[in-house]
Amino acid sequence: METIKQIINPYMLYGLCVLGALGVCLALPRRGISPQVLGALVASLAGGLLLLAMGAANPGSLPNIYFYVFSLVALGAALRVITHPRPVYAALYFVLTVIATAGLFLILSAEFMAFAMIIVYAGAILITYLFVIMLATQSPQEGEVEVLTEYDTAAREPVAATVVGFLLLAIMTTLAFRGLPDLKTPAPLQADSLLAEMPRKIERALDAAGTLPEGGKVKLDDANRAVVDWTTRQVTVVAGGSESQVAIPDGLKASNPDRLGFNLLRDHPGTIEIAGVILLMAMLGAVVLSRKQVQIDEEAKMKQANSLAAALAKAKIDNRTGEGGGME
Amino acid sequence: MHATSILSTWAGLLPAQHEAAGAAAQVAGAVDGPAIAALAPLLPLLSFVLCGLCAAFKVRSKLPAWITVACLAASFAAVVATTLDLREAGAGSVMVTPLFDWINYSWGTEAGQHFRANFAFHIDSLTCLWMLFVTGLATLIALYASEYMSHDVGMGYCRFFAAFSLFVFSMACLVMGDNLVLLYLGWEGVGLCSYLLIGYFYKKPSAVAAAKKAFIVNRIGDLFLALGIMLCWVHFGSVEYREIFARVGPSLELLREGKVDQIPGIVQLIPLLLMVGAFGKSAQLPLYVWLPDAMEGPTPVSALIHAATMVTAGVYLIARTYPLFLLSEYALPIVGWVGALTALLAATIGMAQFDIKRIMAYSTVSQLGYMFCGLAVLGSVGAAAHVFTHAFFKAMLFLSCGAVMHGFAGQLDLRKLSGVAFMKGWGVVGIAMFVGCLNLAGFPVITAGYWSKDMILGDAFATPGMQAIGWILLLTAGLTAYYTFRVFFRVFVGPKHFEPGDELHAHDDHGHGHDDGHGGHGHAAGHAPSHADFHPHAPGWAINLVLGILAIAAFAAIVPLMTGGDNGPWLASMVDGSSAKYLGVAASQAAHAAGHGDGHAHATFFGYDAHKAMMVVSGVVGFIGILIAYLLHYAGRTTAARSKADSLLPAFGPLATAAQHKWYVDEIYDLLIVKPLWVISNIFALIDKYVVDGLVDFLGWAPRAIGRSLRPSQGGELHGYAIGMAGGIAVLVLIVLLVTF
Amino acid sequence: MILFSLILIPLLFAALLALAPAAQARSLAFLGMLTSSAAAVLAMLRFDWNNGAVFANEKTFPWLGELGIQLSVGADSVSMLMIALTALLGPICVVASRTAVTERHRTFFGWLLVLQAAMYGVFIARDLILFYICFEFTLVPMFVLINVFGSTNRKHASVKFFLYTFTGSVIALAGLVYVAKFNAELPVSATRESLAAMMQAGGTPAPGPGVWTFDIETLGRAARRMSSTEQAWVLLALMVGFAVKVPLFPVHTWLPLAHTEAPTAGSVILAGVLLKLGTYGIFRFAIPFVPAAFAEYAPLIAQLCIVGILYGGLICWVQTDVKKLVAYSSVAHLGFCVLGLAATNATGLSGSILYMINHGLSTGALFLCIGMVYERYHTRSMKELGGLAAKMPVWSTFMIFFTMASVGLPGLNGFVSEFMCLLAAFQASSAWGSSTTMVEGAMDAGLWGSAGASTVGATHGGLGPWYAAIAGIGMIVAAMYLLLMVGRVVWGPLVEPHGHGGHGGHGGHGGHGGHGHDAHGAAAGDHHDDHADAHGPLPADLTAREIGVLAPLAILCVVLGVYPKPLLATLEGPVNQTVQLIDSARSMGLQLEAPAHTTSPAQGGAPTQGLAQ
Amino acid sequence: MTHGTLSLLAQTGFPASMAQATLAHYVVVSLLMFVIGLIGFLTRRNLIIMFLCTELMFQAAGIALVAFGRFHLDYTGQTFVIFVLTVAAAEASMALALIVLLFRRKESLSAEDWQELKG
Repeated sequence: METIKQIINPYMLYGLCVLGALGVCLALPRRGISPQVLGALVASLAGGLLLLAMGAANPGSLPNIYFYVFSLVALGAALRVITHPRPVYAALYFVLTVIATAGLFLILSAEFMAFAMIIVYAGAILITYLFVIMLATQSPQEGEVEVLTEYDTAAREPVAATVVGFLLLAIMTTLAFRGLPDLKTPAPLQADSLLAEMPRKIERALDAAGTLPEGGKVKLDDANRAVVDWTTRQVTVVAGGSESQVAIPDGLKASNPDRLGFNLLRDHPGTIEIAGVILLMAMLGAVVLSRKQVQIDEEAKMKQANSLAAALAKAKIDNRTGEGGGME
Repeated sequence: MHATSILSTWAGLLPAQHEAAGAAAQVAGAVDGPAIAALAPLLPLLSFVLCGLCAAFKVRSKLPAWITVACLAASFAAVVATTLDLREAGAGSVMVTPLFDWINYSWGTEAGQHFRANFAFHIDSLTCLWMLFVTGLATLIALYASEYMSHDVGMGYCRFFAAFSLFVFSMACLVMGDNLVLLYLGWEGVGLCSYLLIGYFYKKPSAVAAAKKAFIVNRIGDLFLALGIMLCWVHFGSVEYREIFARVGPSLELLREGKVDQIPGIVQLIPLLLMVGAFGKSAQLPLYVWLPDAMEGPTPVSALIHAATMVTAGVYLIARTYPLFLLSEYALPIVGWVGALTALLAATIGMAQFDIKRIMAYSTVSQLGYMFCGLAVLGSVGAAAHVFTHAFFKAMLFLSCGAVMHGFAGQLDLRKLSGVAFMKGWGVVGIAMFVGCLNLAGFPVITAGYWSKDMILGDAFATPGMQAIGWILLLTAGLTAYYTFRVFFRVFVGPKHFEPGDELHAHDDHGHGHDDGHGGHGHAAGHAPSHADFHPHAPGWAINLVLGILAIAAFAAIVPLMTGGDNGPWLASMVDGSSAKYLGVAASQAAHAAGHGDGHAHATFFGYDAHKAMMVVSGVVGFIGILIAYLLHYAGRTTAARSKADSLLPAFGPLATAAQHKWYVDEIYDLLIVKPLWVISNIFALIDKYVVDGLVDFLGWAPRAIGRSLRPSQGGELHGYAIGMAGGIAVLVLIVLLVTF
Repeated sequence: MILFSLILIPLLFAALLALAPAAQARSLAFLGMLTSSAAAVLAMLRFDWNNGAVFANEKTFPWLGELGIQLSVGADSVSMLMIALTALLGPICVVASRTAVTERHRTFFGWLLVLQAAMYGVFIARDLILFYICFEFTLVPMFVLINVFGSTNRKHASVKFFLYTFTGSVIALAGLVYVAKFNAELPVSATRESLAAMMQAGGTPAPGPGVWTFDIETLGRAARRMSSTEQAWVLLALMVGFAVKVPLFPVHTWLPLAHTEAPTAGSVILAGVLLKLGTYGIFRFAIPFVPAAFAEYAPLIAQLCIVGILYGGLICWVQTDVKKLVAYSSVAHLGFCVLGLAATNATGLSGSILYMINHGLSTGALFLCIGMVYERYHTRSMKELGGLAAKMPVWSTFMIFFTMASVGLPGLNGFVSEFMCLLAAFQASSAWGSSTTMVEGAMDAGLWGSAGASTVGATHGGLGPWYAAIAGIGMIVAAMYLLLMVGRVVWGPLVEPHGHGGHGGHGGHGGHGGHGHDAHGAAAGDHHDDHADAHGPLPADLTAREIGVLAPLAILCVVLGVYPKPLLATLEGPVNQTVQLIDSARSMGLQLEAPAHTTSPAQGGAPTQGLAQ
Repeated sequence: MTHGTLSLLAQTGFPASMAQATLAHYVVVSLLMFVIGLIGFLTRRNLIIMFLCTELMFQAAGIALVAFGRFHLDYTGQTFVIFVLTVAAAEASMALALIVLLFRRKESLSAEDWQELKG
């Protein structure tokens, strides 16, 4: 309990969990009158209070204001995803969630991930979802009021699910908060050593800064790394056989995609392979599954069976062979 | 050897007989009885078997009756022969005729480690006395029944006589058995026969119910009797009379020395238990309720079983185990009070009844009460004498009633019959009835009933502490005289008048009876037209003969009562020569001494000698009773149904109604015992079904229910799995949380 | 070998039956039953009845040597009597089922034969495992008989019967195996060692302490050396198994159901023999194995019996189903039987064994009678049946006769055993003795008025007169319910189920032509052709075959009621032996327990404290 | 979005450190989103929405991964988000194909209509 208290009063945490549970429970769609708006408000209130209450004891270490904006938008949109009776809207709200999450990623200095998220998720996956939703939902006929399907309008066992969910939340937050203060803050990076891995980038920067001698190239060592003296921030440049020390421009450092790329490709090459295979298999699977052939076979079988049954029945009734039926 | 051993074991009576004889010989003082004594029970058994065969071969003649009469007569002869043998052996001698081993086993060589209850017959004068009138009366009544039951020839006839014979066999076992277990066999055997014969008209629900009631009420008594036997065995290590009486000696010594409080409690308890058995069989309070209902049976059965013989088994039991009763401080007074109260209660009920057979039944209960009182006031001779005389005159009364019933199509209501004695062919019946009534009422000097009743009354007043019983009995004597002659004056004399019964009992389920059985009578305008043809059908020769013999016998019963040899009157000598008077005089004196201290002085009746005073007083009381009956039911009677007595009835108010309804005893028993038991049984049945079995079913159901409740979670529903997974994670994480706390 | 043939012959015939055409099933089954009964009679002839305690005709084959399991048979007089009962009822059941079973003859009679073999096996087994296998294997045929040939609720009844009794038996097996394990772990005594060295022919060591064996006698000897706690647990295990089978009061509920649903032959075997497996098990195992514990807990068992007697009896009284009534009466009757065992004296044990036989005869016969009526009217409800005496005089005679035997009328078989059981309970009280040192004795002495009263007929035991007195009420209750049944079904106005009662005047018909079935047949033929078919070729009253089925039972009822002496004589041996076991255990227990009580606190206190610290 | 705002949002490179309290905020957001997704999965019956909810949970996991990576000054967290993205895409393609197939059979998107798939 002591460790949790550094972050939040546990009773407040559990109280807000209950409140949030109540809100979500109310917000879930159900038959008849469902106080969805009220529920959403309560849930947002609980979430917001939770976020505000955390670390209130030490205002200096609070995240910046955009965190609150993005996280509340993300959570509110997520709540809307699970509460909105229309799948299309749910998917669109999910897009909102993705965008807000991307905002959080930005705050976390994960710009590449933020945009990748928007592009891949919001741009690709969600569009696929929308397509499927369109495919799988009958459009209302002319002059017909669109009726929501029953399985969209009524949540299933909202209370039980909410209880289980928020129980899990309470337990997991407790568990997480108990461990968080024990985490050791890692030492700050001493030098941007990753820059040495990118001699071309240094070259381009020197070139842009005009400090690169004509025809000069950054000197590479055996491992194709730029030779940099980090204490003076000078890189050895070879120009026409002669070496010279050139200072690296101040603003130059490895960008987020740089680092990510290095991490991804240098540290996890096998995982990439596996991911590739997964994607390939998914593609094949999707192709196989959505082949029209399957359906035709099924339909054909069914038709055949029906016609056979009809033929037999016919034969039974008027004692004739059911060849005509078989031909159908 | 192997192959033959089982055969030899089962081989039969002969070797076993020797064994038993050998065993019996070991007992001190046992004299081998005459083999002919064994015929007394065996001949009725033979008759039973033959009648059974008749039934099996569907004999449609009177053959079973003749078989029965012949066998019973032969049995009577065997008893007579035995009695003569016994007289030769001398007064007070005891003989044992062993037949074969029955329940006989041992688990050691010490005393009390050998249980022996054999088929062996204990013959002493008490046995002979009882057997004489049992077999004698049975023969006569069988003869009577041969005519009485004639309308059932080919149907129930064989059944009737088979049960009749079986009854006599059982009664013989009861009386002659040489041990208490054999007595118990006879005891229940007569109960069975009573059951079968009461339920003879098995299509009548009332008869079936009465039979069942008789058996069950008797069983209550039987249980106590059985417990008494067990206690007897635990204490004495034997159930055979000879050994019991031999071992009762030390206690009798204590009694004689006045050290009553040193007599072991167990011994004192034995008579208390035996007594309840006697109350059941002899229809005493509180177990008398079966006897009046038992009148559903054919009249000969009522006469023999429910008046003359079986119901006196209780008296016999007490007389037989009299030494044991003497040992207890409480047993005899309880017997006395129960007897007296029963006598009074039954007499009051009898006064208010209209069914003449029922009146006789209550009179029987009442007279049995007399006999118990006789035993209680240390007058076992009087009790035995009353049993003896009562057997004759009560049987006769029943048979007379039966003749009336037989002749008037089942009519038993004394308001619907009048002047029967003066009708053609009914003379013998009338005379027999008159004789019986005189005896029952205790008409002075000339009737045997007077003398035997007198003995009991005398003893009651002569015994210190028993005067209260004496007064009750005296009152009862007056009531008895009244209700007896009420029947006589209403039914047998007066203006001739009769209404036939609705149906003869016996005819209700037999087609041929309907035509001639349904009679009409001029006065009975309300009846069916065919009643006009009704003629009372007068008794035939067999009935008349039997009634005649009995009428004579009822008077002749005085002879053994009053005359005899050196040891006093015959009957008294016979009783005194048996266990009923076993050390009796000394013991009673000792008991008196222990109770009061003033030795041998008899109590007196207002200063007169009680016995002599009673001769006068009881005669006067009897006269008064008869006189009242005359005034109310003969002198004042205008028609069959109406008399002055009826106008007096309202004076008694609810008392009369209550007496007419038998003081509601049946209803009270029903309410207090039967109904609660029925409710409890139903509750038990429910408990068994829902609790005991329910628990078992629950144990079987629980696993299935658990499985069933879990089944939906595996129903292929995605959410089910999901929620299970989420819940599972929650639980797992919670465990981690708690463990790492 | 003759005893082995008792198992083998019915099995052989069952196998033949399975191969034979269905039409000959009945006769083949009858032949098989007769042959096995003949073998039983032969075994009985070879038995030395004078030495009832000696196990005769013993024969042993090795079987599973490693565990010391043998095919070992033998019979003392108790076993022989039970075999006699089985041998009597087997053929009777086959004959009685002649018309009752209308289809699947091979299944019915085949399983009946298998059942017969299993029952024989139980009574002759001298090896625990053989006993247990046979004991359990009786369930399978009975299950089939009830499940396939029972009446409406048969599925439920059969499953309940099977599971209930099976559960109990499994617990009993646990107790028995514990005894075997205890025996195997005993130190091998010196003399035993030399004996164990001498291997038997099959290469297995001779049964004795220290080796795995299931020889009943060896195990009995070993079991008596167990501590009192162990004995109590083993007794509990055994009693659970056997009490369910008997059945005793709280575990009886399978019985009415199974009886009601079973076919007639099944009911007869169930009441006649199968219930006796429980009492036989108590006599053969519970008492000799753990006599001290049995004597100690006998009052408890007796109390259960008494509850069963009264409770079962009163429930009988409110039943309307005749068969259920008789079934519940079995609960009450077997209560008497076990009461005799719980008395732990010679009277009680003899009485109890007699009771097993007598109950088998009289109740079996009652079930037969009810079955005969059921065949004719297809109902067992007392509301629909009544006054059958008018129509079926012969049947009624038998019915009343067996009812009276069941009520315990003296002169018939029921009385002897019932009286002995009650007497045994009555006399079996330590309070009777002159030992005034015991508190109980002193109290009772006060009650009885005098100390030192002579009680020569008393024996040791935990019961007493009150047990007999209260159980004796059961006699009254028995009369109440059985006479109620007779009064309704046999006597009273004729009542028949719808479709039967329509023809003929109730009274007139019964009165005039009641003796012959011709009148009935004619009437039925005239008015109710369909119903004439419905109850087949059976006449109104019993056929010669049916009389032939009932007559031997009736004769035996009389013979055993009047002359039980040979049975009592031959039972003296085993019974007295068992009583000696109990008495010696009791006296040893008294000797051992007294010092144990005084010393144990001192000795046992220290280690307990040490542990606590 | 102005440059200033963007730079405010995205501190270029990794800033020196991140407070534990701040990390706690992200963890809470992630858990909340996860739980919302979970609840959605449990309560909604439309197969498509259920898949959307799984995507929500992926999102939540992504936030946590990125936040922890930031705290530890390690890019592996982001790398894993990429993999998650990959798997999500694969899953989405397969699942949606299946949903389309199922919808063709029963004209319904209700998860409860497919109980027989339990086998």
